[in-house]
Amino acid sequence: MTIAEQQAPAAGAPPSRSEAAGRDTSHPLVRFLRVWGTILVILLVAVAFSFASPYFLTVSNINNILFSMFTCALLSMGLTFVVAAGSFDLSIGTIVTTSSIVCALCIPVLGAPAAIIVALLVSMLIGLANGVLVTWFRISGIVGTIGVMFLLEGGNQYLTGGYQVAVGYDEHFFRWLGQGRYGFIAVKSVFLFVFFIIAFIIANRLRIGHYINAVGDNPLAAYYSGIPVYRWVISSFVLSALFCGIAGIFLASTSSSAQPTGGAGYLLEAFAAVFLGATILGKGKPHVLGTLLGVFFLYMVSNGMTQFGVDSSARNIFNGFVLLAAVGTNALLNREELHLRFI
Amino acid sequence: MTIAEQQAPAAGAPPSRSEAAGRDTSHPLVRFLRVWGTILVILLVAVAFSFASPYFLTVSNINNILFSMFTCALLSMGLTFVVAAGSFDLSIGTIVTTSSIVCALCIPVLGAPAAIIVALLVSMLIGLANGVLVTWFRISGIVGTIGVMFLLEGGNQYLTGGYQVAVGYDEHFFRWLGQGRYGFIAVKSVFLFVFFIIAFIIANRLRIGHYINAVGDNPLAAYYSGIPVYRWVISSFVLSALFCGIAGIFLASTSSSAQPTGGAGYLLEAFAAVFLGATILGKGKPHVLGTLLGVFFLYMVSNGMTQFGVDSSARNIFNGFVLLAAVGTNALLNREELHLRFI
Amino acid sequence: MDARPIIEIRDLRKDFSGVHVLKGIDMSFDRGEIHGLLGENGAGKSTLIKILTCVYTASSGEIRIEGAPFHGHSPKAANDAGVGAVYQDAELAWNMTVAENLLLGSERRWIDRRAMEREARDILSRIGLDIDPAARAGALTAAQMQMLTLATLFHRKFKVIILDEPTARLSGRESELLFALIRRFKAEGLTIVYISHRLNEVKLLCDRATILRDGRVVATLARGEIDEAAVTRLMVNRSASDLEITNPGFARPEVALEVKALGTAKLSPTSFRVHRGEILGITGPIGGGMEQIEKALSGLIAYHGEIFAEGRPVRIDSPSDALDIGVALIPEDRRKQALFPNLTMAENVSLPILDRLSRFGMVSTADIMASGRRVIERLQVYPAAPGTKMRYFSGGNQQKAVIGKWLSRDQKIYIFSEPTSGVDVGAIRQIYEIMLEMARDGAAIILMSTSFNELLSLSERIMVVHSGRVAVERPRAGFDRDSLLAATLASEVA
Amino acid sequence: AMPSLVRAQGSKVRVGLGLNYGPFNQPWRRGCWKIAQTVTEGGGELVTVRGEPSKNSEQSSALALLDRDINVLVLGIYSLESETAYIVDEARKRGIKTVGFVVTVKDSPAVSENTWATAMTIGYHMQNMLGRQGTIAQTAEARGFYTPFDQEADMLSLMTSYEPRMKMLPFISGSVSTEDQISKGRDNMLALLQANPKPGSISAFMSWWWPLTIGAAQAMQQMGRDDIKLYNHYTSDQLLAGIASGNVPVVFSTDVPYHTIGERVGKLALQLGRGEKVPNNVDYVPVPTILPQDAAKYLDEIRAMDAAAIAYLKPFGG
Ligand SMILES: Nc1ncnc2c1ncn2[C@@H]1O[C@H](COP(=O)(O)OP(=O)(O)OP(=O)(O)O)[C@@H](O)[C@H]1O
Ligand SMILES: Nc1ncnc2c1ncn2[C@@H]1O[C@H](COP(=O)(O)OP(=O)(O)OP(=O)(O)O)[C@@H](O)[C@H]1O
Ligand SMILES: [Mg+2]
Ligand SMILES: [Mg+2]
Repeated sequence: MTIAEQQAPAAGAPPSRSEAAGRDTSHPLVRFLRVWGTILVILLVAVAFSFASPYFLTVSNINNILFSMFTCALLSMGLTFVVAAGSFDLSIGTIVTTSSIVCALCIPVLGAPAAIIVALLVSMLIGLANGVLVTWFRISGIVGTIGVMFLLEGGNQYLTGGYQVAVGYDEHFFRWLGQGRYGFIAVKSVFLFVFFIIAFIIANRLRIGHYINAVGDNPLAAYYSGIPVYRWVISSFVLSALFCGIAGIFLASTSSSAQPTGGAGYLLEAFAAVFLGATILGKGKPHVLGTLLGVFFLYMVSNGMTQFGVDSSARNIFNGFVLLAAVGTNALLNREELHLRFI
Repeated sequence: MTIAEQQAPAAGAPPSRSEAAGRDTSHPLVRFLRVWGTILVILLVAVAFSFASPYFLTVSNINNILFSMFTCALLSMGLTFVVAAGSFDLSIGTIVTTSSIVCALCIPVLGAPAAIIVALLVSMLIGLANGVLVTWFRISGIVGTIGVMFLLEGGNQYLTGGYQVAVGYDEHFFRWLGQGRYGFIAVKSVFLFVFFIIAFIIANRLRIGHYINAVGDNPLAAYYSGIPVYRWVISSFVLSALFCGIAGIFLASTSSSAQPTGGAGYLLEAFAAVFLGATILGKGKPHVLGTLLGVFFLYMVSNGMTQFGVDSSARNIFNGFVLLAAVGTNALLNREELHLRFI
Repeated sequence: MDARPIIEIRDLRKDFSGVHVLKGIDMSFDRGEIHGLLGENGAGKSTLIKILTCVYTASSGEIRIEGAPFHGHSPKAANDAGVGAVYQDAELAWNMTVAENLLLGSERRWIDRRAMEREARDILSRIGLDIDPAARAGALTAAQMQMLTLATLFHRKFKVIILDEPTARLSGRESELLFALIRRFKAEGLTIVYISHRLNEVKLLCDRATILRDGRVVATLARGEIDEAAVTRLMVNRSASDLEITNPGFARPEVALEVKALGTAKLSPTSFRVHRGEILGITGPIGGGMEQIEKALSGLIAYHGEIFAEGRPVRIDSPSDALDIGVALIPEDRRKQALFPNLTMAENVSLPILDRLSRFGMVSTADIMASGRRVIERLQVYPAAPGTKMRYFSGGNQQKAVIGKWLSRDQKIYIFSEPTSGVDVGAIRQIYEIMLEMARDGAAIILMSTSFNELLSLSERIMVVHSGRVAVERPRAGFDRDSLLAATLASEVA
Repeated sequence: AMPSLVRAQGSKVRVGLGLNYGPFNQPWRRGCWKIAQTVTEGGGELVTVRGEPSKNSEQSSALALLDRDINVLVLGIYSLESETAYIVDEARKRGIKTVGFVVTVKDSPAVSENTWATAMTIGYHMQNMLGRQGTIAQTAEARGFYTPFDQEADMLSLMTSYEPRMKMLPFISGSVSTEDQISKGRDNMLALLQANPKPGSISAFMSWWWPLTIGAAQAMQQMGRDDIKLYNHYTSDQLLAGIASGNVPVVFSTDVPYHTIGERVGKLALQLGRGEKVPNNVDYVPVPTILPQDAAKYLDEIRAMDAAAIAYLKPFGG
């Protein structure tokens, strides 16, 4: 493999420094695709779907996609912070379950608003535990969060006895969160947008997001710069757990109940979304906008396939192909000359 | 200011450094625990189990543990190579399924030996595809192997139509692989040992293992040292897939059939085992012996709990605690002054 | 002005998991002085300053800052107490911009990238650095990266600034820029602790210098007492004249490597040849194109033109091609490009020769350890523990290992890029001896260096590359220090 | 009641049973309860190990039980016949008899739900209710994950294909039980309704597995669709509560009678243990049907059984 630097060098003429400096002289199409490649694939798939089905590109269907992707989107946005900080959180799915159980159990006792706060606090506490294990206790993020996942699963079963925890149908405010709508638009879709904005601000405009990125980029450099690395790694776990906690509350609201299991199934989707999202806009590192688009893509494809009624083998094959295509277009045109990152 | 010579160096003599230099003089117990901590926890748990249940520490039960862990052990040993090379393989579980399906489908046509070879070749081809995606196609290991996983799931469904593929009860040789026994010892347990030895030799005695470790440790340095980085990353994926392929064949043999789904469930176990194994013997990086012990630990705990009869919530909680304890003892006594790795 | 020392260190001890590294350090830094910290590789300099800035915690001992006992637990605490440092193993957040790196840790509450870039541009221009604040840190050249790590210190309000081998990756011109900055800070009353293996710099800059050896303070010298002979004797217990070396000329008639019209995007077609046994020195301003030769010959960048190895035309499209042809590269940025921090020292040095060590595809651990021990002996790597992970070695010992890595593989052509940066005076001589030995045994050596001493001691011919082309190429005898400097500088004017 | 104890020592028949139910399959616990009760009250002794609800754990439990000096081993639910063949062979070598619980077992008698009849019952109900015309769709867990559902879905498709005025849309895959299946069911149904917006464009929807049914009901409510007849197979207390309260508009449901099956399996186990000659037949048990008005009653029964099951199994590690 050669690091093909620039194209043909102007023979003879000594290259002047300023000219080459930092300027990207590739073909404009390549440059365009590097940034927009993944989004282009997403759009192409969307266009194909809307040609194939007149019902695909409707406000109501887009709302349905947003509604469906809510849980996964929140999980994935939370996970984005942890991955950005350079770790992994495999307990996210289970935190969703825990949060919804805690919330559903507390509602009859404390009322919905207090129950929501308790559920969020519990989630954040779990995130804190994850963070402390991974930093002060020096346990690898993968094993540490799997351990916490087991603990939570045990706890969930203990709390519920394996049965669902019902939320009263008279909890109007609480059920409005996950079930309300304004015309075609679900309240949940609006909240998704709100939480995205919050996540975006945290990630891009506040110091916490900035430091989380710095720590993930190079913890040693961050540490040497006087940044309390552990604090930000822990913060990323707390943020992640908080987003899972929110997802759990909305899940309980949408279902008018909390289920003893199930959340763990979101894990793979969330990882796919975060790492797919990392290629979006050619950033090469996780970012919340990319993650959101990644989740949207996954759920859009799923929604489209269900509308068409493809059988499950064709469906999986299509899923695999579009996923690889979406990531591949950007990745292949990566501006990094030497590609040596394999995760 | 005067020359404050505190220790007149013996002129002429080459600079002598103190004897103790480079020698670790910490408390012997700490030194012991750093290396043996995780293993100690494993042993303690085992001892506790054998006090609690007379059936636990019997040849037959140990054989049962080995028998049960076979698939997970092979998957995890394969995964160890990929993680050592600095990537992730999430398609491992599905490769097991694919391999067993291919093998079961081929047996009636080609006979068992040829079917085994075909299944292994197909698995290695899948590993090759994973490796090429992650290197030449520059797709992140996580998304790339999730994409391949989808493709394989589709393929598995297509090949089987969602039905199980039976292996004739008259395939004596083939069924011997997964079902044969010598007295208390299953043939499969013996094979587990053989495959471990092979993996161990590949990882520690052959060049490929050294190169994979080097590439995983610092791909740039490996590249600059003239090591064909991509070749070894691809090799690690091929090795991983090959081990999954073997696991699939034995699974088909044990089950006298191939199932259209199921392998994906091994994923989390395999990751837990690899990262738990990394702490074993205080190495701090994945190694096959550690992985094998890690798998053994997970299955031993599961087996012990089964013997005991605890309900599933207590079971999960215990699982979580012993996992964290096993990793924690080593991790806390880590000789690292600065701990800045969170994965 | 307060006459008390700004930092006092009393009986400071440090062991890493039982390995004793600092064995009772007593020293102090005065207000407004530039204090040199010297010592052989592995003496404990970096460890000492990392304890001062709380990267590591001391095993025992006391640190006082401005008279008050100081107990911090993170570099942030040290920063807050007014002590800042640029470490030997400093790194940048590679995916962040220059501005973000520069301001890391002192951002405002609301992150505004434009404002940060403006602020960064301001700081950079005050320092006199010409780097685009919006550039990605990972895309900078090695020298720019080093200057940027230094720049991160200079805009913060520190009372003491510690620099651990800041010039190891800098060329003369950039070093000058740094010295000017250091003097400016001294004038403002700051204390500078300056660690370097370049004794002339220490002599030039420092008011006092403390010499460490094997974890103890050997001596503290005042400005007038700092001379190379004394320092060398105190550091490595040898006389300076012992360390001088010259190349008697081992060049043979056979040509080992010939390039014809070799050009890259930043190098006009260049032709030269290196004979077996010959050491060809190449120098020039950083970024002037000399690295292009190194990169092209080691397969790191695309080139055009022809390369002949022992008369045969060859293509070098990757480092492994280079290896097959017989070219070994000892790169400049050892930590990123040459070291495997989590592999043992023995594994590191045996990596290029695994194919030779293996029998029937099997490599024995004993053989790997043996090759580690050979390198330790030849280069006096310290500690002499081939089974220790590479990252536990001191900077200079890591550099020795990088060089040692290629010793056992008899390549035909060696490209050394700044082989002695960060290496102590004693080891420099060992490395030079080894290079000469290799030349004597018939290897062709291309030495890329910005150290004139090094070039003049080792080379048989010297080539000056600037503005993307070869400006001068003459036998060693045609140069002395001044003319070499002139040739290099002339290029910068051109 | 047991005149001929074949065992020379006259000791009790020891029946091995893996307790592999988990939080999402209480019905399986009812089956285990009945097995335990039948065996114990019939003079046998129940030997249990506590596993997890997974195929791997189920087989490990069976292997562990082989070492517990049992006479009869109950095999069940997650593994298919060929997957447990090696356990049966091993059991034979030790003189242990085997019996299948909701699953067929190599060379052994078994009691199972009648999947074909289940689909037929539902199919006839649907055909009659729709006047043998209209488009229907169905969902279940991912194909290949739980065979009874696959059998039932195939059967319903087959029945529909013989009705010229009825059409079956392609099968909708509903993920697996470790995932959030209520959401999956909801998402799938939302997409389906979106693609078939005209009232009456889908006449009936069959869901083989209760969480998918709850999800589908939520989607229908969300899209304001009450033109679709919702069918269900396999219930839970949650689903029944939903039907009883009118929030889940299921028009007809069937359920797997685990308790009945468990009772028969318990009897078979005792017979096998006593050395009686039992033919290797599979006893297919008909399923109970539940109309909306019966849901409340059925729910009460189930709750009572669950409570009894929990209490009864506690000493066995359940
Ligand atoms: N994190 C660590 N763990 C274990 N040993 C270490 C660690 N860091 C340094 N050492 C050991 O401490 C000793 C002193 O190292 P240090 O880096 O302070 O040397 P130095 O004087 O800076 O040398 P150089 O000039 O080569 O940079 C060395 O023997 C080194 O091997
Ligand atoms: N991976 C990269 N992506 C984008 N730009 C790069 C990359 N690597 C280097 N550059 C740019 O190419 C230019 C030359 O870099 P290079 O490292 O080749 O310089 P150099 O000649 O080695 O200089 P120095 O002597 O300072 O190391 C720099 O301006 C740098 O910004
Ligand atoms: Mg140092
Ligand atoms: Mg350079």
